[in-house]
Amino acid sequence: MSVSVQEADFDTGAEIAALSRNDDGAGAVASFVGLVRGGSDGVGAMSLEHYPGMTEKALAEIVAIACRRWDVRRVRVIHRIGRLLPGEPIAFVGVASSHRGDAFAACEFIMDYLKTRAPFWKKEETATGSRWVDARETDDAAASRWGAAEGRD
Amino acid sequence: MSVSVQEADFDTGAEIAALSRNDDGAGAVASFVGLVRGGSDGVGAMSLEHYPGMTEKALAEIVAIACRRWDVRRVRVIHRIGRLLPGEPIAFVGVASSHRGDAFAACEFIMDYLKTRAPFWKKEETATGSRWVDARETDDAAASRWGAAEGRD
Amino acid sequence: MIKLLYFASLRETLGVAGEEIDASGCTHVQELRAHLAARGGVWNVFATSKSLRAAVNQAMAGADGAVKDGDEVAFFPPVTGG
Amino acid sequence: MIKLLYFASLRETLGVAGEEIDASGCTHVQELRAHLAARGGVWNVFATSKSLRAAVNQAMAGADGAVKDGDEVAFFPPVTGG
Repeated sequence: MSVSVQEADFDTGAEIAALSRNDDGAGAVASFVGLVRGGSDGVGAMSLEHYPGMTEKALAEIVAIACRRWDVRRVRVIHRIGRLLPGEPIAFVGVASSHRGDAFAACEFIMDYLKTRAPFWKKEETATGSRWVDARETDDAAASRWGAAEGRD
Repeated sequence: MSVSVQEADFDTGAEIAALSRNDDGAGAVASFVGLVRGGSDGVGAMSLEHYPGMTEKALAEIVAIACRRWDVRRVRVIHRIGRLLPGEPIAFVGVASSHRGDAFAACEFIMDYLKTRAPFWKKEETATGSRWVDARETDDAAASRWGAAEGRD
Repeated sequence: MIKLLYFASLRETLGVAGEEIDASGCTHVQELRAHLAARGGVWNVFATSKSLRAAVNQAMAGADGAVKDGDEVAFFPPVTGG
Repeated sequence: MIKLLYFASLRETLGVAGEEIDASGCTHVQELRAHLAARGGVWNVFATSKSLRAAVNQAMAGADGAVKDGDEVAFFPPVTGG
């Protein structure tokens, strides 16, 4: 159950391998990589601000909720901060479980909750200046479909 | 939309990286690795038999269904055959999409369908001999929750 | 002629991986199963097994799946990959 | 004293990242918001913004979240990580 907030890139293959290493009861590893999208609207780079101190606590709490709800063996969450270019990875969530249903559900749950509860904010650089990214209503919808959260929403 | 059936191991990190390479519209990559579980019941190794010719067709058809149902940009499926030891990877499914909801759904759908429709059969070696693995009813349930399939079930 | 293939535990039960047979009277999977079951002995599995699956020309087929001369028909237990 | 922190677009709107204030009359997040809005000018955002979020001692808190002397209270727009 390991959480990292870092500027550095991460090694997706190594992170996934570590989730089942020396644990031959781990039959399923589900993972997710979120990347900076670029392109049509001229986004040249993305800067990620966060709330040091709270960020790590929020991520650990989200992981703890997932571990109570599903049968998971290991969880790894990495979220990058600082300036990132289109195509670069922003976030990684990996979950090892005995069975794939739990691995998939816990992994998607953690991403959905991270999107609405972990204190990160994205600012996009465009040709005409920079702008803060607006929160998407679809993210609230994605998080709420997991049902009532433990604790305050 | 690439499918491989092979004896060789695969490089999970390289496969995931390839799903979003040179495509900065790919903001989400969901993936799954299935591994040989060992342990308590004394399984020493697993042998995977398949139906050459049909296997590749069945996997390609499952991927095609996923591509019709969800907005996905790239899909990669690898399934190993032959003799595998506990802890070794058996299967990989990776899906790149613009948004994470589609990536997660398509990835889990492909795994659920693969489990009930792709012609692979596992045989376990134990201390007392070898035995064919029985199909699990939970796999039928997992596949059926995606609703009526196109074509024959 | 119809090309028949048997996989996994079924192949071991029958002791044969495949064969070509003249089964011109069989137009559906269920008739082919009855034809094979009529051999008796280990072939009774085609009459008694509820879980046996079939594929015609490498596509999953039900008991009512059409079969014709020149087809490749495979029988096997439920799949267990992934 | 209460330690206040402002993040992202809110920080830029206010032109300040944080401060320490004596707000002994404020026992809940909503009173703290009213206290800050009363400064006027850019601080009106605390009265007008419906989307502003708060955290008390680094845990998400609603308008009725309790606040006491020595707490760290952060205000910020909806999060957009991941």
